[in-house]
Parts: sequence; C-alpha cells; structure tokens
Amino acid sequence: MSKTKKFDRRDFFRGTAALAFTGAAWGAVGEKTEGTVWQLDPNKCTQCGRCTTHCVLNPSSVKCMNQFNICGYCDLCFGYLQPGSRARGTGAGDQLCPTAATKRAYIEHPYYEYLIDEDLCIGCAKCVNACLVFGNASFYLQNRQDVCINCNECSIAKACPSDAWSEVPASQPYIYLTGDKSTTI
Amino acid sequence: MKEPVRRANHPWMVGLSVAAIGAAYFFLLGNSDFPEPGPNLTYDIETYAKLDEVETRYEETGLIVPDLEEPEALAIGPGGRLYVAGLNAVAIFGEDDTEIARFNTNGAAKCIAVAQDGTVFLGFSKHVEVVGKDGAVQAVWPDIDPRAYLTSIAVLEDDVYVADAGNRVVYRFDREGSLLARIGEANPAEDIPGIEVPSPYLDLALNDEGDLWVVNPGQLGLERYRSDGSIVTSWYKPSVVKLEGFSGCCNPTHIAFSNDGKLITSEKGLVRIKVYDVTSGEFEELVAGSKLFPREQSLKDLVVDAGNRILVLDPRKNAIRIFERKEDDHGSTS
Amino acid sequence: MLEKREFEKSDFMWRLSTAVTVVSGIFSVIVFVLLAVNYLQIRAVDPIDNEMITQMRIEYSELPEQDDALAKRIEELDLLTRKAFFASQNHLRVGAGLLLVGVCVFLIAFKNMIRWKPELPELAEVPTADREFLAYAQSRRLITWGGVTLLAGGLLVSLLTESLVAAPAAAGLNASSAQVTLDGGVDGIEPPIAVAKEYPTWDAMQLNWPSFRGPGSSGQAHFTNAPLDWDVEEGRGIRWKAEVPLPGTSSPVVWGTRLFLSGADEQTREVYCFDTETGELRWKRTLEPFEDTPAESPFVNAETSYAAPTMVVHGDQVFAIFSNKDIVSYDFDGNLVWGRNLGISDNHYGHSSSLLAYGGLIYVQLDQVEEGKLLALDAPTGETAWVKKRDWISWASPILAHTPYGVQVILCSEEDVDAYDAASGKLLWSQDCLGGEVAPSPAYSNGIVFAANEYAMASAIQLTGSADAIQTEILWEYDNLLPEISSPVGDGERFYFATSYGELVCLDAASGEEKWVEEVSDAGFYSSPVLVGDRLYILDKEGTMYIVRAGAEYEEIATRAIGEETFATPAFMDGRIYVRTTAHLYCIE
Amino acid sequence: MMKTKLAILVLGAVLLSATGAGAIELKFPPPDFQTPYGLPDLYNPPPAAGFGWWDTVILFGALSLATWFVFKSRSRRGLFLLSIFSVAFFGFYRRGCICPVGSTQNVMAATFIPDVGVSAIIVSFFVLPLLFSLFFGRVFCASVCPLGAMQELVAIAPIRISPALERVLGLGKYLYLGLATLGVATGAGFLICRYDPFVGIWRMGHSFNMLLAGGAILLLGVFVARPYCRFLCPYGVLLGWMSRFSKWHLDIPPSPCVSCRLCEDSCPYNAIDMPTPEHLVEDPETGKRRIRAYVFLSPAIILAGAFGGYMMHEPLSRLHPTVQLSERVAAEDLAIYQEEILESETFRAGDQTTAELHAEALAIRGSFKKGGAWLGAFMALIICLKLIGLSIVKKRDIFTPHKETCFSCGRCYPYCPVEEAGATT
Repeated sequence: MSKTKKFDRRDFFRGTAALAFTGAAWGAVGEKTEGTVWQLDPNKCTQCGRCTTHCVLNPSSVKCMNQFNICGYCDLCFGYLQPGSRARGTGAGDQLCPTAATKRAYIEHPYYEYLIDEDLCIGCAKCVNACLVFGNASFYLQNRQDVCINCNECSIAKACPSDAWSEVPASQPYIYLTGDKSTTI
Repeated sequence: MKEPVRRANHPWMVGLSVAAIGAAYFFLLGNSDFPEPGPNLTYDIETYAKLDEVETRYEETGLIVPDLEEPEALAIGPGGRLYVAGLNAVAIFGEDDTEIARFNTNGAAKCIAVAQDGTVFLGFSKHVEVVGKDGAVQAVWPDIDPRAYLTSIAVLEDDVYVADAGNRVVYRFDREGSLLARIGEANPAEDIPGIEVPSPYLDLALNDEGDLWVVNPGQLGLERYRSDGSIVTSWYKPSVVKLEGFSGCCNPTHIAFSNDGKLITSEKGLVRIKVYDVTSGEFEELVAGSKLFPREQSLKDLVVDAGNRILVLDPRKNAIRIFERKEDDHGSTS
Repeated sequence: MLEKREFEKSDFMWRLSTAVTVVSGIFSVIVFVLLAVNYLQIRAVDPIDNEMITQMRIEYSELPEQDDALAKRIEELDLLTRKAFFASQNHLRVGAGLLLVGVCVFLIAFKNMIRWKPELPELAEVPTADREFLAYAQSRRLITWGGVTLLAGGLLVSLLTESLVAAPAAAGLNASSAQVTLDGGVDGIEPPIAVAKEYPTWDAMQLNWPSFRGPGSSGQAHFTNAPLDWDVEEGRGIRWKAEVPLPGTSSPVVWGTRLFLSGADEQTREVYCFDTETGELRWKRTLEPFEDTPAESPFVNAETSYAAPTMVVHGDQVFAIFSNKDIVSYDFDGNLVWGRNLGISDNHYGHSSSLLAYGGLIYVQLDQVEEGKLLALDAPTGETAWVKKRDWISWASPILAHTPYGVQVILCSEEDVDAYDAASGKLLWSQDCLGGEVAPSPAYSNGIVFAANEYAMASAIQLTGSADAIQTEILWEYDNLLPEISSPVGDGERFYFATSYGELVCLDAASGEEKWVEEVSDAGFYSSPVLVGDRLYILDKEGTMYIVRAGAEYEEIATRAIGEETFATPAFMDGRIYVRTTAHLYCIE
Repeated sequence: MMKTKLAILVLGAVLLSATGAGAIELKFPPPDFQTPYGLPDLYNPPPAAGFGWWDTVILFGALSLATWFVFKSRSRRGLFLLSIFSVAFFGFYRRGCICPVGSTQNVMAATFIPDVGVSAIIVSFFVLPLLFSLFFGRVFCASVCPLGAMQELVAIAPIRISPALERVLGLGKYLYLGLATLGVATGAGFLICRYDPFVGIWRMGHSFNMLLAGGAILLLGVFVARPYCRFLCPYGVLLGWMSRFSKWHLDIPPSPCVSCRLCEDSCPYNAIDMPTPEHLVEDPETGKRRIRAYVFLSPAIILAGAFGGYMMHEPLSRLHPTVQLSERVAAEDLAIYQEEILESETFRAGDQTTAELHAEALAIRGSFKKGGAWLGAFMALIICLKLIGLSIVKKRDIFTPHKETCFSCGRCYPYCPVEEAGATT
C-alpha cells in the first residue's frame, strides 16, 4: 500500500470504526468497573477437597482459616484431633491434619488456641468438615488473595461441585460464614 | 513455464498430523486429569456414623408440625400438654397432638418451661419472661448481662433454673426473678470442675426426684448439683469410637428424663438419641441413630411426654418427630 | 549488519550446534521423562494422601489400650510421608526449571544448526503456469469439503448423542427424586408417615390373591379350605364357568369379589374383570396404543402367548403388562389410571415375567438381551421410581420375600439370583448359581431362597449376616430332576417343585436330601404348585389337578380333571379355586 | 515463621476493619478469658498487589515498540528480543492472566449477560491490540502476545504448508471463536481459557494433561509454525479483520521489488501474496459466473449452516456444566452408571430436586438451540465469504504480505535483498 498523507474516505471510516469500537467496549464496562477476584463462599462449601487438587498452584491458594470469635477454643478440638484420638496430644496419631498445619497453643484452662500455618496448609478441608460437623464451624476455607494469581477462569471454580466459587469485588475479597451453617453467627 | 519454489510438504500428511495433534490437544484439555482427593485428605465420619446402625427397640411413629415460625423449644406442661415455643408465639398441643391453644410472645424464645400451675417461663436470649396460664405476660425479668445466651430453663416448685451458655453457668432464681445461686462455676475447693461450653448448647433437666442434672458439654458428661450449687456427682463419657460415649467436642446437647427415670440424650454432630442410666452413666440403648437426622444441624429440643414418647424438634423439618418404644419388639410392623 | 549473517554458512558452527542440539535434546527428554514419572508416581501414591496412615490412625484410635509403639510408628510414617511430599514438590520445581533451561538450549542450538547448515535452501522447479490460481481453486474445493464435513459431522454427532434429559423423560424422572418412602424412609430423613396413599400391608395381601402364585408370588395360599372334590363333567363343585375372550397364559388374580385377567392376540390386548360370585364379566378394557407402543407386536413363542405375565392388584388399582411391554393400570371400575410402553422387547420367547407390587411400587422384571432392567413404577402415576440395570435375560417372575432383613424382591436370571430392597431398589445380594434359560421363579421360605432351572442346578441359598450386609451361602445343590417352567414352593421344611416331564419332587430344605419323587402326570407341568395348608395343588398341562400331601412322605390325596389345556396357576381364595384354562375360567367351590 | 505471620495478622486486621467486613454480630460470645489473651484478628491478606494500569501501560509500550520495530527500524532482531520479553513478562512473570486473547470473553460476557461487569483494565487489554491492528496490522501478534511470541520463538524449522490446507485448517479459528462466544453467551464458561495451551507452562504447574497439551502444541510449533495462532486463535480472527483494513502495514520491499521470491520462501505462514501473472488461465467470465453462483447460493448455505447448528444444540449444550450434571444424574437414575461422581453426589445432598435440575438443563439447552443456529449460520457465512474471496483474483505487481494473515513477525526482512538498500538510503 502506498503511504498517503491525505486523509481519505477510508481513513474516515477507519477512524469512525476505531471510535465506535472503543466506545462500545467502554460501554460494555458499564457501571462495574472495579476489578474482581475469585473467592469461595464457605456457606456453600461442601468440603469436597477439590480446592486442594484443582488449583493451578501447588500447593493450592485455598487455605483453612480459623474465625476466632466463633471458635470454641475447645480442649477436645475435632478440627485438630483425630476423631478417636487417644490423647489430646500433638502426636501424628492424634492429629487430624495431614500436613500438621494446625497449631495448638494453651491459653488457660480449659481453652486452647488454634492457628493455621498457611505455608503447610493445602486446603483439603478435612478440619473444616470436622469443625462443621462437631464444632462451631469456626474453621473454613478461604482463597488466599495474596497467593492466588486470579486466573480469568478459575480452575477450582470450574470444578467446584457446589457452585461455591464466584468473582467478588477486589475491595471485599473474603466471604464470611453466616446463617445456618455456623451455630454462632 | 517453470519457476523455482519450495514445494509444500505432503499436504495430506501435514493436514492429518495437525488435525491429530489438534484433536489430542482438545481431548487432553477436555479431560483434565486432576486427581480426586483421597482418603487421607477427606474427613471420613461414616466409620463412626455406622456405629449407630443397630437394631433399636424404638420406632418413629409420627410427626407434629406446629404452625409456628422457627419453632425453637419444647416443654411438657400440666396434663401432659406439649408447649412449643417459636417466633412470637407459643402453641399448646393436646393429647391427640392437635393444637388446642396458643398465645403470642414478643420475640424468639430459646427455651421454655411450664410450672405445675400452668405458669410458663420463657427464656429469651438474655432474659426470662413469665407468662400466666391465660397467656398474659406476668413479668419480664431484666436482662442478665450482655454475654448471656440462655439455652435451657426448668421449674421446680419455687425455683427456676436457667442455663446460660454465654456465661457458662446455671442460675437458680426464685419465681420473682431474684438470683439465689450460681451453679456450675469452676471451684477447685469444692471439686467443681466448671462447665465448659464450647458451643451454644447447655441443657439441664430435673428428674422426678427433683435432682438437678446439668450437662457439661465440653467434658461430654453430666453433673448433678444441689440447689445451693454444690456438686453431688458427675460422670463423663467422651468417645467417638463407641456408641456408649458422647461424640464430638461438646455433647450431649439436650437431655430429658423419661417417665421411668431414664436419661434421654440427644447429640449434635452425629445426631443420636440415646438412653442412659442417669446415676451410673451407663449407656442403655439407642433410640434413633444418626441416619435419621441431618448432620451439621443439631436437634433444637428434646422432651419426653406423659405417654413416654420421645419428642424431638427437628430443625430441618421445623417439626416435632415422635419416637416410641415398639409395642412388639420382634414382630413385623409393615 | 547482523541480518547478513543469516546467509553465512559454517561447517564448524554447524557441527558444534548439532552436537549441542543432540545433547540438550537428550537431556530435555530425560528430564521430561523423569518429571512425568515423578508426576505419575505422585498420582498413583500421593505421599500425603496415604491410605495406610489413615488406616493406622483408625486402628490406633480403636485399640482398647494406649499403644505407644503404634503411636511412634504412625509418627514416623507421617513424618516420612510429609518429607516425601515436600521432596517430590521440590523435585517437580527443580525438574521444571531444568526442563525449561534444557529446552531453551535445545531451541537455540537447533536454530543455529539450521542457520549454519552448509547448504542453500532447496528450491524445486515446479511447473506452475498460474500458481495462485491453482491454489485458489484447490482452496475453494477444500473449504467446500471442509464445510460439508463440518455440517455432516455436526449432524452425525447430533444424531448419535442421545440425551437422557428430554422433556417428557424429565417428567418421568421426577419420581426418582421423590423416592417412595417406606419403613422409615429411603434417605433416612423423610418420616415414615409421609406415605400419601394407603397400600395394603403384607398381612392384608395374604387375605387376597393379588399376584401370580398368590401374595408376594410365594406359592402359598392363606386360606386352607380349598375344595377337594369336584367334577367338571357333572358340574359338581363348579360354581361357574366363564369364557375368556382372548387367549393368554397369564393367571387369574383376585381381590375381594373381583377377579382380574389379561388376554391378548397379536393385535389386541385386553384386561377383564369378572365377578367372583357369578362369573359375570363386569368389565372388559381394550388397550389403546400408547405413545411408544410398537406398531407390530414382537414375536412370541406359541407357548408363551401375548398375555403371559400375570396381572397384579395393588391398592385400588390393577396393573397388567403384555408381551409388547405395554403396561396399564385401571381402577377397580375399569377407568384407565395410566398406561405406558416400557420400550422395545428384546426377548426371543416373548416377555413373560409377571408383575409384583408392594408399598406403592409396581415391580417389572424386564430381563432381556440388551438393556435389561428391573423397574419400580410409582403405582398411582406409573412414573419410574427407580431402575436397576440387569445383566442377564430370564423369563422368571420376581417374588417378594419377607425376610428378617426386610422385604426383598428376589429375581432369577440366566446367571444368578439377585435380591433388591423392596423400597429403595438397592441390590442386597446376588448369588451366582443358575445357568441357561430360566423360567421358574425362586422360592423363599424360612431364610432360604431356593432357585432352580433345567440345565443348571437347584440351589438353596441361605441368608445370613446383618441387615446392611446380607451374606449368602449355597447351603446345598441338587441336580437329579429340575423344573423347566413351573416354579418351586417351600413350606419351611421342604421345597417342592414340578418338572415338565410330570414328576413331583420334594427336597429337604435343610439338607437338600431327596425326600420323594413321584411321576404323577404324563402331560408334564407348566403350571406351578401351590401350598394350601398341608396340601399341594398342581395342575398338569392337560388340566388335571393333582392334590398331594405336602410332607416328608408322599401321599396322594386326590386327582381331579378339569379337562382343558392349562398353563396358568390357579388362584386359591376362601374355599374356592379359580382356574384359567386356555379357553375358560372356572370357579371351583 | 510464626512471628512474621502474626505481623501479617495485624496488618490484615487493619485492612479488615478498614473495609468494614469484620463487623459480625455474635450471638454466642467467645470464652471470657481470665488471662490477658485478646482474640486474634482474622488473617485476610488483600489481593496480591497487581500491576493495575501499569499492565496496560506496559502493553501499550510493547505494542508501540513492536510497531516501531516493524515500521521504523524494520528489525527482525528487535521483534525477536521483544518476543523474549513478552514471554518472560506477560507469560512467566504475569502468568498469562489476563491476556488480550482471554479478555475477549470478559468483554463478551459483559455484553451478553446482564449484571456481569468487566473492569476497565481488561477492556483496555481487549481494545489496545485491536486498535493497533486497525492502524498498523497485527503487530500485537508479532511479538507482544505471549502465546504468539512463545510459538514464534520455537518455530525453528518450519515446513511449508500448502495454501489450500492452510485455509481450510484456518476455519478452525472461526469455529473456535463461535464456540467461545456461545460458551460465554450461554454461561457454559470461558472456553478460550479452558483450552489455553500455555496456561500450564506459564504457571509451571496445573494438570499434567494441560502441560502435555501445551507441550504438544509447542512441539508441533517447531515444524508447523504458530499452529495455535493460525488455526485456533479466536482473538486472531478479530485482529485479522482489523488488520485487513489497517492504514499502514508491514510491507516488503520498501523500494522497488526485484521479484526474487526470497521473501515468499522465508514466510512460514503462507502470508505473502505473489504478483499476479500477466495472463489468466481461466476465462474471466467463468470466474464471474462462479462468484455469482456463490452469492446466489450463500443464503441457502447459511440456512443449511443454521439448521446444522440448531441440530447440534444437544451435544453443544453439554459444554454447560449444568447440562452435564443433569445428564449424569439422569444416567445414574437409569442405572447406566452404578457409581456416583462428586458432582452428582453433591447435587443429591443439596436442596435442588432432580426435576428442577432437569428443567434447568432443558432451559439451558433451549438457549443452545438459538446459539447453535447462530453458530452454524456464522460458520456458513464465513465459508461463503471465503469462497467468494477465493474467486476474486486481485491484481498485484509485487510480492505483498497478506494483510489479514501476516503476523508482522519480520521474518521476511532479512531475506529481502532490497531491504538493505532501502534501509541505508
């Protein structure tokens, strides 16, 4: 094509197309221009364990968290101990977590604090399920936004059998447990 | 005319190999090979749930569906009538399980007890209200404190026992609402271990002899107190691997006494209804196993009525399920 | 200029880069293989997802006493697995990095290898008068073919994929979500009182003759006062005799004062209701074709007939099925409640399995060559409550057994005897003991299931174990004489059956010992024996009723002739016998 | 380890209270501790600080640089180095998310589905390459797109594919675009992301199959250059359309062509059109008749395509997870499968009834009827346009890059003998 300095009819169409095109795209932005991030709704979570296996990251960006204000601080914590654990000890025979990511610290009689070492946690939801069934459901899974690389189509969301994953506004990147599932909130 | 040109490489072979790799590509991505989480990554509770799949001498014989929003608590009143407290109302059921009366309340009662004279004591989250036989509010006791979370109430003559899960304590009030005693607080001098309440379940019950039995859910057992707050006896039965024990971190959630003095308990987690000998703590038999109840949702209340029927308030159905001893233990019932 | 080097060639550089290419290529392949192996290893045995450790923990928790050694072992294994987990993670990371580097080196070397290749690109002399034009023409052809392939492929795929969720089927599947609730509920959550409609209990069924061979197809009559003496020719003891419009080998069923019967020929399928007092035909209904009813009836064997399966009465409805798999339900007054076709028959003698009903469900044993299934239909609507896949063909009818482990539907097939939970359809047990074409139903009595067919074995299957884990074991086997069509019956102590050659056989239930064998009929038995108290009633093919003592010793009580060819099994109700011959219906009193 | 975590805890707490998400009313109070133990705050780290608008700025910069390399410095080497940067930055460092290719779906989702928004940054990712394409040709593909750059880097020993094969395989990208649009419009998901060849490689992980698929495409790419771009890339369709009307485009040679055909030989993409010969092999009338026939037939072809697409609605609808689940549940109910899978197990444990699920699946399938017909019509239209386009022989005097299919990769630059003269003068 020969380069021409003249602004011809083609150029006019081209310019119009570019404008219309950009305008339409900006129109598509609509009201919601805020960025979104992926998060799972613990109220819908069924602890299937796929967060561990289906994340593009290894280990998964989904970790267990303890919401302390609904934690019972139990001595006999089912999220921490094997169901039939002999002692309320810290031995592998008694511990539930397959990676020993749950840490137990004595506060005062009869209360213990439970923290999650997120470097070890693989998000298998074993403790979450236990705490939900037997305890207060203070353990639950959340997608750690500092670890998550926020794929355009989240691989876990696609595999989630209970539709618990959705895109949430980046300004409110966590979803708390409410209503029925938790006994206390 | 001939011209030098690089010949295209075998179009068919190239086409087929491109198509084959394309097909393999879509096949591979369409069948992502993520492994499903295995046994050590999943919480297997079925092993323990199976423990209660045993023959029982009880069967479910009926269902009462109260016309109430959010039914929360049950009580048996004089004449064997069943009182069901729900949101803003209490419904009263007669002998044939039909509603015979109701009165309105103000809010969601968490627990209910009915005195022999028909006076109703309603425990709300933080305070108690006294309602006369006629349904008129006789007294509204002041809020106990901001931490209060009342879960159970019982009346014995002039004493009103109220369980407060928030403060981990049982109060004894007189019928006017003055506090007479605080029961169950840790006191090493008197060998009172203290009631541990990890979750909002704390129940108490009075048997026919007037003994006060209080659940110590964190210890998975029961404690018997005198009215002055001194402890008489206690027994604890934690075990997930045996049906005889209470499972979980905090059980039983509800207790009641049958007409022959047996202790009926209900648990959360693996929801089971069981019968114990209250003095020895010996497990006697299973009434209903966890298969019959939704997991993750505890029963809301448990009472035994005049006909020795065990009534439980099922949160999934918002209805009262009735369990009875089978008339004929071995005969066919179908 | 840099670009100019593109055309420089160097033998040395070529050799060097070739060597690097080969080395880095081999290196990359090795790393890739190692990575793949590592990955597959983790897939196969994820160290952290170790079943052994789970097992050990359970074991540990269930021990009566503290076992420090085991605790230590668990601890060690746990540490080991976690180490292995993190080590393998590390390997993957390092491996991926190495692979990346290897591939980069390979690519650079390969690029250089080509660049320094000591030859110029080969250009062929291609005779092309008008290359572009030819390319265009070829492109048009290929694109046309591509489009046609897309369209054809698409249509083919759409024809080949059959959705299970079609609009009408979706309605039918409706029922499966609301599973019929019986005996405490299938899912354990619904209350037992939620059964909307009243269905006869086991006991109520005993007082009637609701299905083939009586209640639950047990072959046992509740009423023991069946007549002993009658004479067809003289009319003695014959309360009434009625003509049955269309033929069929199906047997009569009776509820109260109504007797129901089905009859069919190749074109027409009919259901009859007779008055048991007078023999009057109260009503007759001819089936209209349903939506999927095939235009032509599938082939049936002459001895099978187009109306071989016996009807069933359940609640206030009657149900009939025919050889073309039309199933229909009428109320007692003959009003159509529902009807449907259950699909193509793939059965070389014709469908012959009789219906059975319990607790609001109608059981249809559709054993055939392909896509055999056991269906439970919701009685009021006819919708499928549940379906169980069946692997083998058979012509046998199911029975209902009231076992200590609950009510079971027991089926015989070409290979095995299978029992399903009557309410949920859960397969409770399966015993491989049959072989060849099987027509006799099994018999159940006193915890033992007896199944037999010609060309195989007669087997007694003892049920043991607990309700949720029923065990079966073959108690004994017997193969001296075997039934071909006629179904066996048991009285708790003994099993009785009749052969097509006319023998009656009595076996000890506990040991399988042959108690007695009598060759009583020349015609042979197709109809099944029925236990009436301590007597056994059986009709042979020529219509002679043999009445013998059901006991350890053979004792002939009476032989009475009906005098017409019979295939059907009579119904026994309170002092009466209803006999269907090929042409008539008799009420004997 | 624990100490740093606690430090983050405090940080998280500040953020949490700032956003107000921590305000939860408790009915049942936590224990009343006697020892001075304060309830730890929730550890909820904010999203990893993204680049935000910097991503857009870098994309713009890369596009400008690529344009400069293509038009001003005419440097294949520059483009090559930029490719390495794009692979390293957009690919490995930014992990390939979000890329302009995938952004197509976000924009489509915002267009088709009410209540779905798309952030301005994503829109800028979608629009910028297209605008550049509208003015300068596919400079984005040349060395900015990490997918394209990756394939460009590995295309070392490209073989020559016959143009006809190239064209018919090229239909794949239209089909892919159509399917991706259908996937977005019906809520089946983001197919382009699901079948992205390099996601696994950017993340050095993901499923083995995905890595294998990416590896297969790369391996193929060594010999068949840019297979994804040429035969699959749905965004490439849009870029191609834009590029067709581009104001400026890479051209060879800048000064009079000597018709040495070296450039044609250098291009592995069949993207350089040769000069038309003086005489025509075919009678012009035949050609005109052919065009008339195609134009006349195209409505019928499009209708046939629409019909075919409509017929395909059932298999197509299985792209949707709800339909998949519904089919699975139905099959389980019919005892075709004896085992439940996690999805059906979860469904059965939930509140929704089977009938509701099937009804929902049927409704979704209904939307696939319309969508399938549109898809079929679109494919038929593309085929018609291709056929008509292939019937028109344009007059050309010199070797010219095809504006739609040329990736502006600059491979031909070093081959053109005139190039140097042009560059130096």
